[in-house]
Amino acid sequence: MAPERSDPTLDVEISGIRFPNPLLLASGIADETGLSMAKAVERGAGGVVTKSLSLDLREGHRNPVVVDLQNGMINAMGLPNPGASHYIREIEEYRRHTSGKNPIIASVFGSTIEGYAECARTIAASGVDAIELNGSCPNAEGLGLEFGQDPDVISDLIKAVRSAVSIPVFFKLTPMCNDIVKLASACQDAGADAVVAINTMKSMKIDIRTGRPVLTNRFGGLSGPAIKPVGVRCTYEIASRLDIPVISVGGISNWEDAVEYIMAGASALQIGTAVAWGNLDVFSRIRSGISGFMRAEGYSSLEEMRGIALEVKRWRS
Amino acid sequence: MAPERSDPTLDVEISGIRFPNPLLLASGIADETGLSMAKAVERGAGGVVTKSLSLDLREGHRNPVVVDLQNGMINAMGLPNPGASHYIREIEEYRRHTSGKNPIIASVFGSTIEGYAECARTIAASGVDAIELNGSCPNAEGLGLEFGQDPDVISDLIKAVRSAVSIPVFFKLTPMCNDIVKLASACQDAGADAVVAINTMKSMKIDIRTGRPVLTNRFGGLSGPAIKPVGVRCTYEIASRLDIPVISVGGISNWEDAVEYIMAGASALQIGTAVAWGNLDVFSRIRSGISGFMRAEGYSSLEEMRGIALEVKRWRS
Amino acid sequence: MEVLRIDEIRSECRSSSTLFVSPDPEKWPGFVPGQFVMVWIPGIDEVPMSVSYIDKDPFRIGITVQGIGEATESLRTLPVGSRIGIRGPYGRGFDLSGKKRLVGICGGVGAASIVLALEKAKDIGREIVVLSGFRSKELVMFEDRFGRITPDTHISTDDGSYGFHGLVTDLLRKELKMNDAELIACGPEMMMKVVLDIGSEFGVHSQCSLERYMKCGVGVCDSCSVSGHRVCQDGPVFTDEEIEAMPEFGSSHRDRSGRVVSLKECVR
Amino acid sequence: MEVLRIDEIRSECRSSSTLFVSPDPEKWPGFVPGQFVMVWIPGIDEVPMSVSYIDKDPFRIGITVQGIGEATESLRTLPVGSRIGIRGPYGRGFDLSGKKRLVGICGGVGAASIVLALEKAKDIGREIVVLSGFRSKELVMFEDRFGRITPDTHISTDDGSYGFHGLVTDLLRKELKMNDAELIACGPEMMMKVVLDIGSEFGVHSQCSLERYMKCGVGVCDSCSVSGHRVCQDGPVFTDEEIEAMPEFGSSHRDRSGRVVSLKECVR
Ligand SMILES: Cc1cc2nc3c(=O)[nH]c(=O)nc-3n(C[C@H](O)[C@H](O)[C@H](O)COP(=O)(O)OP(=O)(O)OC[C@H]3O[C@@H](n4cnc5c(N)ncnc54)[C@H](O)[C@@H]3O)c2cc1C
Ligand SMILES: Cc1cc2nc3c(=O)[nH]c(=O)nc-3n(C[C@H](O)[C@H](O)[C@H](O)COP(=O)(O)OP(=O)(O)OC[C@H]3O[C@@H](n4cnc5c(N)ncnc54)[C@H](O)[C@@H]3O)c2cc1C
Ligand SMILES: Cc1cc2nc3c(=O)[nH]c(=O)nc-3n(C[C@H](O)[C@H](O)[C@H](O)COP(=O)(O)O)c2cc1C
Ligand SMILES: Cc1cc2nc3c(=O)[nH]c(=O)nc-3n(C[C@H](O)[C@H](O)[C@H](O)COP(=O)(O)O)c2cc1C
Ligand code: FES
Ligand code: FES
Repeated sequence: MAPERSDPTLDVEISGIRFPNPLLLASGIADETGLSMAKAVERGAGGVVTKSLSLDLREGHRNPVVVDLQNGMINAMGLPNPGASHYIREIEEYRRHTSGKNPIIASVFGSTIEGYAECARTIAASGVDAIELNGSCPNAEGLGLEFGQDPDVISDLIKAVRSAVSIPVFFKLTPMCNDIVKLASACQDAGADAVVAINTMKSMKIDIRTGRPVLTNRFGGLSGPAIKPVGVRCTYEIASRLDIPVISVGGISNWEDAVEYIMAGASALQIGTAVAWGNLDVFSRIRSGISGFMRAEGYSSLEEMRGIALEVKRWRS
Repeated sequence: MAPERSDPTLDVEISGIRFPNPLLLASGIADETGLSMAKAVERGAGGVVTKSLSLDLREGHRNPVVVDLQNGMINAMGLPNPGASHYIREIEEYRRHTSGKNPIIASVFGSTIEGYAECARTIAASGVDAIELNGSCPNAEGLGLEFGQDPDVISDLIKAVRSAVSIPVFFKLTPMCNDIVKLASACQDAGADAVVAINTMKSMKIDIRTGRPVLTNRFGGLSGPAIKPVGVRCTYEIASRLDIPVISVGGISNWEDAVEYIMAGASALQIGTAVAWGNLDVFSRIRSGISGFMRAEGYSSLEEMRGIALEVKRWRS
Repeated sequence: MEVLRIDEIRSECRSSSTLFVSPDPEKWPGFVPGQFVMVWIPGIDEVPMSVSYIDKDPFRIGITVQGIGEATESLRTLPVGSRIGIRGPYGRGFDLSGKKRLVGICGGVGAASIVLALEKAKDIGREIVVLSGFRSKELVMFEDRFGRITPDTHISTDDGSYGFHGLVTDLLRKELKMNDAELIACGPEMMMKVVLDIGSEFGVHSQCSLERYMKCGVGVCDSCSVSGHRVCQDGPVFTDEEIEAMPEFGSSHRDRSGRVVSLKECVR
Repeated sequence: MEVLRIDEIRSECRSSSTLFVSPDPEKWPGFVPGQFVMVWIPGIDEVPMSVSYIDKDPFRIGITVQGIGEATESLRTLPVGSRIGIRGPYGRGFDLSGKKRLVGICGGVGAASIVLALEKAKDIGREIVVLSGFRSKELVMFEDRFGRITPDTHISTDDGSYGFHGLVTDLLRKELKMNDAELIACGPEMMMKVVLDIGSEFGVHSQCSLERYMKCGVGVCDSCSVSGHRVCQDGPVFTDEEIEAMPEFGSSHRDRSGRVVSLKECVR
């Protein structure tokens, strides 16, 4: 049996940004306001990602915007947000209500490469710690996914944003592609500091009594446990082929899921849908689950676990 | 309330092939032998698809080859098959044990376009009713998925097989692409008689105790309820944009799922993973569920339900 | 979501009707009054609605809809047999486990969740007072249900056309003595603000059911955020202590984009 | 799949050992003797194994492994504390609900599922006879467990080094009278073929546990197909009537590609 050790450290660093633990609030989840995000931190999140912001205000799609499935959720929020400049007050409020140890990453999108860059510049001015480019939302036509499926466009996008801001830039990837390694590789080559994988998968629910698509937008993005096996695979593929850090997201509901992603090579994790079922308590629950596992198995840092599934010689018995 | 009618008809025809009901056994599922497939028919299937056949024998990957999840399954069978010419005896056995009313479709694959065509020719000689080209298996490198993600290659493949055989040719699509409508459109333009959507999605499971990928092949394909929302969306997208019939597959476990796919535009359905949980009884269970629903809602044929979600004017209240 | 046919429609007052549907009881054993459902009106909208009736045997639920806009007007005027979608129950309801006299105070269609909560409170033996305010006589609802709960039922109307002439909060001030009760409230936010003020004046604890714009209903989208609390998951029922720590209460809410806008009074 | 540490290892005979693991009892309430689990030996293989022990309180299960090849040899020689993966229980076990005298007949490691089935049959009050055959004395196992079930336990060895000298099916022929028993059998297919013949000769019904190459274990891949039946889901236990309708029984099986190959005798 592995020896018991105390106090495994859970802190992680990604391109100079330190997180006290690897569990971040995913973009679009309980992050409409500064206070909401501060609350996630108070309840155990290591950091947060804002909802995706655009230059101009968007109301999003009309209700219904979510389908609540047993093993996941389909959402077609439609990227509602008050606009990046209005949202600066939320960043400020977040800062006022947190100690400064929990980074905040701003997710941005646009309808053109310049729109992305301009939006990133606007929100970077508020002092966020990094920019996450959402190039992968499957429920808002013309806003992101079209960019995020093409390695050349990804490359141009990242370069444009890189020159607009001086903070780290992450790119959020879609699993809806032939080969996610190609997309991630475009990110790495263009100088992104990390990739975030995965966003939701374009999906749909039809109500059979009325014969109608339930979502007003018809299509939405599938998240939650249903997509975890795809997310783990994407993480593993990217981590085994590239050097760029992977921030993993997709169906993490419990500490076992979190550990699985870390072993697949994730540097940090984001949690979305699980907040619906477990509330914000998921953060502390998963955090202490990871610590308990590390103690029981004799891991003293996340680094020791990270990517062990990638290398035969690190497998255990 | 809709009037009650008796005996809704469940038969369907796809490019001249008649099926007594739309529920087919999916490729790779309980179809290693002629008797197994005959049994599926005896238990209610409208027809069957053989396991994917190649010219040469393949043993498939080493165990473990499946991960049994709560909401699905990840498999990396690795396309085991005794080779098309050996398999002819199974087709013959299937014919001996069925009445001739339940079509049998041969699924084929290869490592080259010529390999596909040659294999199709070989198995067509046994008198199968149609060929399904598997261009979408995510767990056997170099065998299919690489072809099935590229519209130009799909087109060449279909044309090559079309000229090798005189029976209808279907193409099985992967959801792992930027835009499944583009792939389906290549099928339609190249003269395919139908598309089959969807195959599994490349996925992975890591055991956290040992840090190892569970599958010997590391990666496998995700099937079952987890992928249903993606399959419904793919069906809907193809059916709303193209004329080619869609045979839908992905996570169908009960009659509600089946009806949902039909309303999304499916002409026929295939059932795979649900056989693990419900055994072959899924066929009769789903079949009578569909009939009961049609009676209760006043539909007299599948045609009346097919694709109703696509057109606002056909929605009900 | 379950898509169900409306079993029965009952008119409760000039502007409000109750729709009854029969969902699968399996999701309902843990239901607590004050919880809500998301109601899909196909082709129109999906909106949050309190549960106002729970019938056992056969199991069915009622939601009482006040027509104030597109969604509620079309919902209220659907014919029996129409299909609506129901998901839930969601959120945190009223905690009825206290021992003191329970005063239920409501304004307009806020009566919907209060009446069911008080019926439950009566079942577990609590002493109850009802204070129920409406704009005018034609809008009074649930008078018979309240009357069956307690003779200590007081109705007010803003225009004096029925019962006490004045605000329901004026009734409350007359009813309370120091420390002698607990309050549960549901109604327009400005009314609840006054209820909380009176409560704290009399040293009486309150629980209020809040309203914010809801999209997901399950705690992920944050559309219903009020000072960092999600009404759909952390609420809709909050305690006085919780609400005191919400600067946005009684002052602002979020529009559909998430922008802060000052609170325009709800139309109930 | 649950990945578990081996709690204890018990040597049962020269070539077989039992490994005990403690899975979550939640998946096990419906377990029936004759059902099997898929056992993952990390880095090596995943193979089907009958359950040979069920301990309650604390709950644990045992699987008895005969080393005959790479997977079974490495499984059998793993040290205590090693991790293996277990999924299941899967398949259809023995139907023990009959009333007649129950004769359990097994060959080699086939004893594993028979001994557990007979323990269960004894619990429900059935009269039991054990006929258990081995190649030679060093391979005899479960003699004490059989003995505790019934004094009517008969061991045979092919080489005569212990017990009756001869085949266990010879014992069976001596034991049976017309119509007076039911049989449950597990062992090499050729042995079971003889059991079925003798059974039909004496008008006695049999259930046999079959073996085929298993990949998925859950009924989808058809690798374990025998004349249209999937051993993993429809079996592994089949009745005499079912087996009579299987031309492949006793004659052929499928290799890993699905090709028909004639039955080479199992090494147990
Ligand atoms: C927890 C909760 C319980 C409720 N219970 C009831 C009830 O039992 N009976 C009842 O009649 N009403 C109830 N409401 C209010 C009801 O949801 C709104 O009146 C309804 O959504 C208005 O929609 P509309 O299209 O008719 O009006 P609109 O003209 O669209 O808007 C009128 C008002 O309703 C608000 N509103 C619109 N859509 C929503 C939405 N999705 N979520 C929240 N507010 C919205 C608007 O912001 C505006 O203030 C409840 C609200 C909440 C939050
Ligand atoms: C329902 C069932 C219950 C079983 N219960 C037991 C038991 O309790 N104890 C026990 O010792 N053995 C049991 N077996 C047999 C056991 O699974 C095989 O002996 C084992 O798989 C051999 O693997 P190997 O690598 O050691 O041998 P190999 O050298 O690979 O092969 C030896 C023999 O085992 C067969 N075999 C190999 N892999 C498999 C597989 N995945 N599925 C089925 N057969 C396989 C081969 O076809 C060959 O006949 C059972 C088999 C089945 C089908
Ligand atoms: C309601 C909802 C809203 C979302 N909004 C956004 C968004 O604005 N930007 C974004 O990049 N991702 C968004 N996502 C995707 C999540 O950030 C995440 O990538 C996805 O849900 C998978 O993680 P999960 O399974 O933990 O939810 C949203 C997801 C949900 C469920
Ligand atoms: C064990 C297994 C084996 C499969 N083998 C094949 C195959 O040989 N050829 C193929 O085209 N699809 C194969 N598939 C994919 C299925 O035919 C089907 O497309 C997929 O499983 C989705 O349907 P389901 O959710 O109903 O299982 C296989 C799936 C499983 C689970
Ligand atoms: S409505 Fe989405 S969080 Fe409350
Ligand atoms: S082992 Fe796959 S069907 Fe039996």
